[in-house]
Amino acid sequence: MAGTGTFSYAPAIALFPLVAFVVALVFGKYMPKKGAIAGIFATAGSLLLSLVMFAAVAGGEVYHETLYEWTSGDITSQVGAEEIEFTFGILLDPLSTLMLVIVSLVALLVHVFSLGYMNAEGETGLPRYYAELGLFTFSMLAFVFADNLLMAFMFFELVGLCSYLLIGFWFRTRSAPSAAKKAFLVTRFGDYFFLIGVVAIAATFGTVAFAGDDSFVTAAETAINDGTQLFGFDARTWVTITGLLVLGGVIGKSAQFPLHTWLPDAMEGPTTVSALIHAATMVAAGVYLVARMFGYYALSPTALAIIAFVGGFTALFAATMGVVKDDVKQVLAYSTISQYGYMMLGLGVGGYVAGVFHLMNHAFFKALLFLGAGAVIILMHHEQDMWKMGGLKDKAPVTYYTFLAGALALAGIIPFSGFWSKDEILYDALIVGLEEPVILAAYAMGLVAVFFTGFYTFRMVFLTFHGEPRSEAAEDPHPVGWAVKVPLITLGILATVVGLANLAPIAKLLSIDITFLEFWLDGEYGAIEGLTYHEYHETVPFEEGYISSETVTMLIGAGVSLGLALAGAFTAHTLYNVPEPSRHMTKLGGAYTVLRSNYYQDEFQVWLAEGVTQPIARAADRFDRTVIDGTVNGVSSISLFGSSRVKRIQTGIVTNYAALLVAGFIGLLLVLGLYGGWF
Amino acid sequence: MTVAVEYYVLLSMGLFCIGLFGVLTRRNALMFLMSAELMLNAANINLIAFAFYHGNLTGQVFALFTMALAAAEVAVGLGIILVLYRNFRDVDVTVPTTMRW
Amino acid sequence: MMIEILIAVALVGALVTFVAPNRIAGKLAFAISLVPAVLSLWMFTAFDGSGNALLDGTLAFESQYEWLQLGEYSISWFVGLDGISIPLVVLTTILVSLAIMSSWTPIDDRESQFYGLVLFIEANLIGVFSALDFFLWFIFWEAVLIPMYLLIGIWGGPRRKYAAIKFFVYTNVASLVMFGAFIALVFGLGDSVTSFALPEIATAMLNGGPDGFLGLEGTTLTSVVFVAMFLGFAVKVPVVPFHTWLPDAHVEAPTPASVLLAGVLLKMGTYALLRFNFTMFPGQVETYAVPIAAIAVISVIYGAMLALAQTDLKRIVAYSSVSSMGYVILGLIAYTQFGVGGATFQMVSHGFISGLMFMAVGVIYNATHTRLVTDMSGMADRMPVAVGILIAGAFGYMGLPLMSGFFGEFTIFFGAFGAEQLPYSQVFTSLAMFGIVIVAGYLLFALQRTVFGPYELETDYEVGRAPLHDVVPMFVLLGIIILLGVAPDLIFEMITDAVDPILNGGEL
Amino acid sequence: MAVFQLPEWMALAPALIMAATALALFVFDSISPRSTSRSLLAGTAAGGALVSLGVAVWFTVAGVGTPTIDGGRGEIEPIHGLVVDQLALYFMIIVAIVTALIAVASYDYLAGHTYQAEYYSLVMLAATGMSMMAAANSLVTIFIALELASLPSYALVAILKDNRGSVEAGLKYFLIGALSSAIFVYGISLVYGATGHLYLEDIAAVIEAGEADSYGGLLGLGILMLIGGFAYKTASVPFHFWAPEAYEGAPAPISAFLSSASKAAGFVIAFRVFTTAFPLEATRELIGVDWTLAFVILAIVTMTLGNFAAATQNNVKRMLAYSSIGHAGYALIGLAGLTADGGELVMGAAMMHLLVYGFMNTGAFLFVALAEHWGVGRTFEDYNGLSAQAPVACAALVVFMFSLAGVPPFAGFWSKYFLFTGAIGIGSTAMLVVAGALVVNSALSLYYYSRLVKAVLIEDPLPDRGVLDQPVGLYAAIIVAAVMTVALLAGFGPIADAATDAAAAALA
Repeated sequence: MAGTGTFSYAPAIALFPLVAFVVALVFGKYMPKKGAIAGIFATAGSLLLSLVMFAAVAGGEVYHETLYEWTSGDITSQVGAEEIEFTFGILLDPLSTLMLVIVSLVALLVHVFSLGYMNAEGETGLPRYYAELGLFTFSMLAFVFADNLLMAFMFFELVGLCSYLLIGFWFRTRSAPSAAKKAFLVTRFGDYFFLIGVVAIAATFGTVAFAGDDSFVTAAETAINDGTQLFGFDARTWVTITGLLVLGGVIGKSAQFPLHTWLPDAMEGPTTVSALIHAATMVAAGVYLVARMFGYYALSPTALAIIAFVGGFTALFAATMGVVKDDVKQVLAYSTISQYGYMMLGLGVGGYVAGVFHLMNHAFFKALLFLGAGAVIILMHHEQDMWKMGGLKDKAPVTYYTFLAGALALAGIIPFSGFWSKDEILYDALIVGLEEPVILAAYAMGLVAVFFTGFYTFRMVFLTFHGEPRSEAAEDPHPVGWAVKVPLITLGILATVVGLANLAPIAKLLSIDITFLEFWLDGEYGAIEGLTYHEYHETVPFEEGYISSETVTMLIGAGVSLGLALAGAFTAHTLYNVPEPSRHMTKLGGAYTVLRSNYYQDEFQVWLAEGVTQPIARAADRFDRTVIDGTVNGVSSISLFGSSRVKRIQTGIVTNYAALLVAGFIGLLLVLGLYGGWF
Repeated sequence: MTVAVEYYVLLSMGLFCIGLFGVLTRRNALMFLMSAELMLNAANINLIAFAFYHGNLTGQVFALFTMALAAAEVAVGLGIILVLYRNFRDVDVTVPTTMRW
Repeated sequence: MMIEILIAVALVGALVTFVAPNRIAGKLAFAISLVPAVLSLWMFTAFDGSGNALLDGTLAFESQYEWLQLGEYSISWFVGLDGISIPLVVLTTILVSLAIMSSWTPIDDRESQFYGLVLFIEANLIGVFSALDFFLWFIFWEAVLIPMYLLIGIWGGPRRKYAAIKFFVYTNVASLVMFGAFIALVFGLGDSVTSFALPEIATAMLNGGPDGFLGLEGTTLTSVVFVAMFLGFAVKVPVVPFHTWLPDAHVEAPTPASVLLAGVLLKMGTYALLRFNFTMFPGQVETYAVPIAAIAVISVIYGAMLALAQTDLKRIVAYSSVSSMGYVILGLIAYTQFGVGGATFQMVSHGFISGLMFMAVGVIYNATHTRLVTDMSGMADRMPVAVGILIAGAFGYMGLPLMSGFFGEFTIFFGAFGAEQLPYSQVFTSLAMFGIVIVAGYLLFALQRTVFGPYELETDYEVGRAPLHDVVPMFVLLGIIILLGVAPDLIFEMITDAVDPILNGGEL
Repeated sequence: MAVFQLPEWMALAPALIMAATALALFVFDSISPRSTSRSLLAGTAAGGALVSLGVAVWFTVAGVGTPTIDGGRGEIEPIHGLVVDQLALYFMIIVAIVTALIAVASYDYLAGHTYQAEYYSLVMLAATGMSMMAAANSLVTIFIALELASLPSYALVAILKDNRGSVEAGLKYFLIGALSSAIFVYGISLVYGATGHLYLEDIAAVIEAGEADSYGGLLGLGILMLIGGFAYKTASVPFHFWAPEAYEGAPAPISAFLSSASKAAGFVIAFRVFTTAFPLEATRELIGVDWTLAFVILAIVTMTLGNFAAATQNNVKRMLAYSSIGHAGYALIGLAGLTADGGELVMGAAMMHLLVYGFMNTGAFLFVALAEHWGVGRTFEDYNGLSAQAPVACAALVVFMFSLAGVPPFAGFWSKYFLFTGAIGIGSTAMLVVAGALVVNSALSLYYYSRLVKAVLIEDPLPDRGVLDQPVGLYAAIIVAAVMTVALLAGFGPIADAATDAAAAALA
């Protein structure tokens, strides 16, 4: 492949943060800013290199190189491969380079923001914080440019570890460690299926490579075409099964229903962490993985439909819960879940571009919103309850306007970035849905969610920034420094304009080629064989239907979603954009409690853990101590009892001995006599 | 006229059983010892009878040895019974039961 | 000759340490134990063997001398290493050195005897992994028990006497059963073997096996022997339901003893299974695949569930060892290169990781004098470094990628999933894999309760940081674990090289 | 070799030397009855025993008894009824070893004791008797030798005239002895009646010639009564009843002497008689049943009863007594396992066991002697924590205990496992049952042997215990025994060869 010259620096993208991790861990204590500097330089370096790679890909080059063989060995795979290699390699194609840029950019901004958020607040344990941030960035970047499923899984797990550590950063509290544990366990549950998927795919196709002729995608395609039997299933079914198994990991990491419960709790971590990990990047890992191996899912309509439906449902489900939260971060958390639902929906209906597009946009505006929330929290002296805020608009204009930009993007108000991507997703869902009822249902849910999104977003904005201050903290907010503002502004601009990357509706209306992202992902500039949008699109087995014409359909879709978003925003305005907003909980009636308690999802999972698993474990323990160990001890006590009896024949009276002796002798005589037939 | 060897065997067996009976029932150490001697002599009868029957003298010679050894045994036995009496003030074999089980 | 030197150094060292004054015993023993450690590392680098020791592979550091004659069978001093045994030898020597260092703090009574016994164990462990004559192997195998019995019994916790005798008798009975079965097998092989050299017996087994004995058909005898030996080793491994001696022994044993017990002694069982059952009885392995796989899965899940119910840190780790050993059995029964190779790798890996875990728990115990999860909280506040390592070890235990545990488990799962001669292998594998969730469950619960949260501990003294010589061994172990996780082929290649002949029924 | 020049009667030198020593001591005693120059007396006795040992070893090495075809001197029969062959020499060696050990040990044990010369001369007389038993090959000489061994033993057991225990022990020993020897003699008379001969080989000849066909029942009963006699001497069920009391009550060195040497002597005559006089098949045709069956039953019952009764003893000496019964059961396997075509493996194993037993069991009893010398008491509790005050002796005790339990790395392992191997090797169902019993009993014995180890090593020392001196003689004997017990593990080859050769020669 060409361009290895530039690309040979690719590993450094991930290695810089790794170095930062080591440095911060070992020397952080003695460094100015406790290791932040190292992190900032490292992420800056990564960003720089990522941009270089991006440019290189834009220049029509791609990079797919195996760097290091982990291990290899003989197998007898279902498709007849005799040998398998597990390697670490780099795959730089449009998708991964785009993601690299996003991740390293957000990471850099978060590092900078941390200066204002953590250092300024005089936290302890900063070296640990920056080290873990570095480790996370390393793992995330490595995950992004992984060229095979196993490597992806490994770094997938590592980001999980970092998430655990960072959520539990304030380990001296009771809640943070618990939230961290929950986050890891729930995602681990998903990863269990993911790992089965990896193992299954490897055992089936004898390869775990994403791209190239020896990728498992290609192998699966050939298997399906040849009608091979895989582990007793016909190929397509098996692909569906394995695909869904991998999807388990995705659902866990991207906090999709029913494994979404960890994300709101994860807000126990520092807000910067929430911004980086639980909004922009790690949570995106799941969706990114689907996009990464989209070719595989494209082979299985069932899997796609399930993805779409789960996505649509989660989008609505989470949005409804976001409506009633008081904690600003909680609202953002549920909106994150909801937004990833959209991405899943997009990918599920084959809207590869739409999904990735929304992934990108969301990364920016959600990072923005979280950092904004972080700024608000600084302003509010670490108060997160929106009901204690209010009126911050004038006191912190920068925060307000950037936050607003993010909110508009999130709500999907034209022309902010969120609108374009969300609209595209819904459009793709609609056209497929017209043929596929399941998808239509998913679309419907996504559509309804738009309303809620608009509502809770602006409820948040109004409660936080508008009206009268509702606490003395809100009266005189704590000022924020440049380290806070710079990232906000940067992201604010991005959130506003990044939508330009793919103005599909405009392009269709005016029929001009401005859908850059689509071209990008379609490999107009350069891509790896098989990993391009149109190839996916050909594989995706869905029919597409239109209401009268394509344009009309698009306009209807766009109009409806925009209308709903505005409606939501307006409702919020009427309810909350008043000097003294009230909770309006009665309006929802019984539903309110249900929503407040998140549909009792947590209760359910806690019950699973404590109501089911624990008793079983205790029962097993009791069984073990009584029955199994009892048997062991029983044997010994029985023999000892026997011993205490046996020795009683030694009565101490010599006459008895003589008698017993004679008796024994006669007994022996009898036995032998009977055998020998003496009498 | 000669008596068939079987009768000697029967005689010796009877003697043996008498001795055994004594061993099992007598509590006096000396009686116990005597009974044991009876059993030995039962063996002697056998030996001599069989020696006569087989027509070789091995048995008779052995019988002599047996008697000699029986005498030695008695000697040792009496010594032990003596110290027994000294320690337990009794020659009842069922008395010393300090060690059991 | 090298192996003899290793053993000799350990034995002589043991004697020297016995007579050394308590004051210096610890340091002395550590210094001595460095010799085998360094030597074995050199042997590891200089390893030139290939193939399987029992299936006419070329042995490294081989040496054989006739010892004595038993009827028409000759018993000889016959040692040598192949790709399976050398990693285990290195594991032993390294772990012993570190265990010795880690016991400087907790062991404050009759030191010279303690360290002497540890070195004595080392000698025998090296012997177990290198002996290739059945009787010789069995001597080492049994001789490990006495010092461990004393280590638990003398320096153990409150119920040490019960635990020690239970461990001693239970494992000994198991050995007797196994011994009897194997002897019967050898006699059954008749004239085809003239010695107790394992390679010879293995060859005879693969060329037809026994022609009947004790009134049993050849095949029946083979099956009976296979089952008997499996049970014999199952106690040592241990697999459910023969595991109950393990938690008692672990809980009562002093930290270094636990380290060796979990780190190496358990591996003796799986190593023996691999050497005997899975090398000499390919036919039976196939016949009994399903039940054995079932046992493996049960061990994994049941062991993990038990761990979930414990509140004593050591008990948790002990039960989790049962669980991990279940993985090893699964890998073995998979009977594929990745399965058996992964199982062997997992032996080494789990040796290091469980050693690390027990050390970390021990360090915390030294400071807190309690191991009950319910008694402490927020230890991270007082001993950050030790706790950091404990967390790292815990994640290693959970199979975190780039640590050796993950490679072991992944290769086992991968090897087992596609296993051809194991029916329902996918089901078994998927079930067993659920262990990775439960293990995360109980370890994270334990961490959350003990090391996180506000600092709480009932002590009348100030809990401070752990001394350096407690932390260094753990760092070393952590380094090894990560090294093996990143570059598993350091040992995996030689392992698979030694495993292949087994799977190919003797041919290379 | 020098042996050639020696007159034939010199072949009996080992026994004669014992006799001479005994007489010398008698003379000394009659000259100065009150003499208490312990060193002289003990020295003489030990010296005599050692010389006898040396000569016996020398003869063995010189090839006395080795069949001439193997370049040996062939067996020598100086007197009709006394033969010197490998078997004889082998057991003479055992007797001499034990005698030497206990002679040395008695040096301290008898301190402050009257009539010492008497004691030593009695010991030497008994030893003479035992050596004679080893050589006797006619029922006459056997009976005489047996009595020669027994009568002094009675006296020795009861030699502590003012100690009720000792006297009671002597009484019981004597009474049961009288009864048993009566039965034994009666058995001899019956055998004589059936065959008309007392010389073993003639008996065999008659039986094989089938001339005794009409006396099957007579012969059977006779054989059974002979077995009774041996069972008494070897303390086997049901003639074992004297043993627990005798061993417990007697002075510990005498217990050691009886339980090791006397037992061995009992076995040698059993081996001799049954291998020479009663060829299996011919006898079976005559009496309709294999006499091995009797030994199978005796072996199982004896080992089981011995071990089970030992398991819950509180008195250490009594525990050892019962364990010695158990070991008689193990050794009986040597007879139970005899088959028409060989069985020298198992018989040889039994002989090895008796030799090793001569060291480990003597050592164990001598430790008890040491404890009695210290006056620390007799129960397990009294032994608690002795290792703190007497580490060396306790280390030796540990060696003895684990060797008795048959755990490596001690010589007891070899003999016991060879017995096990041999038993299985016979391949008959009966022997399989025996092997099973052996396993069960070993497990149980592990428990109570390790119990004693636990007492001295693990339990905390008793508070009110005075300082313990280190008597030279006892320590010397114990340490020698311990060292030998360990050393024999490595140097077992010659013994195994000697034993199996002797067994083979005897069976030939």
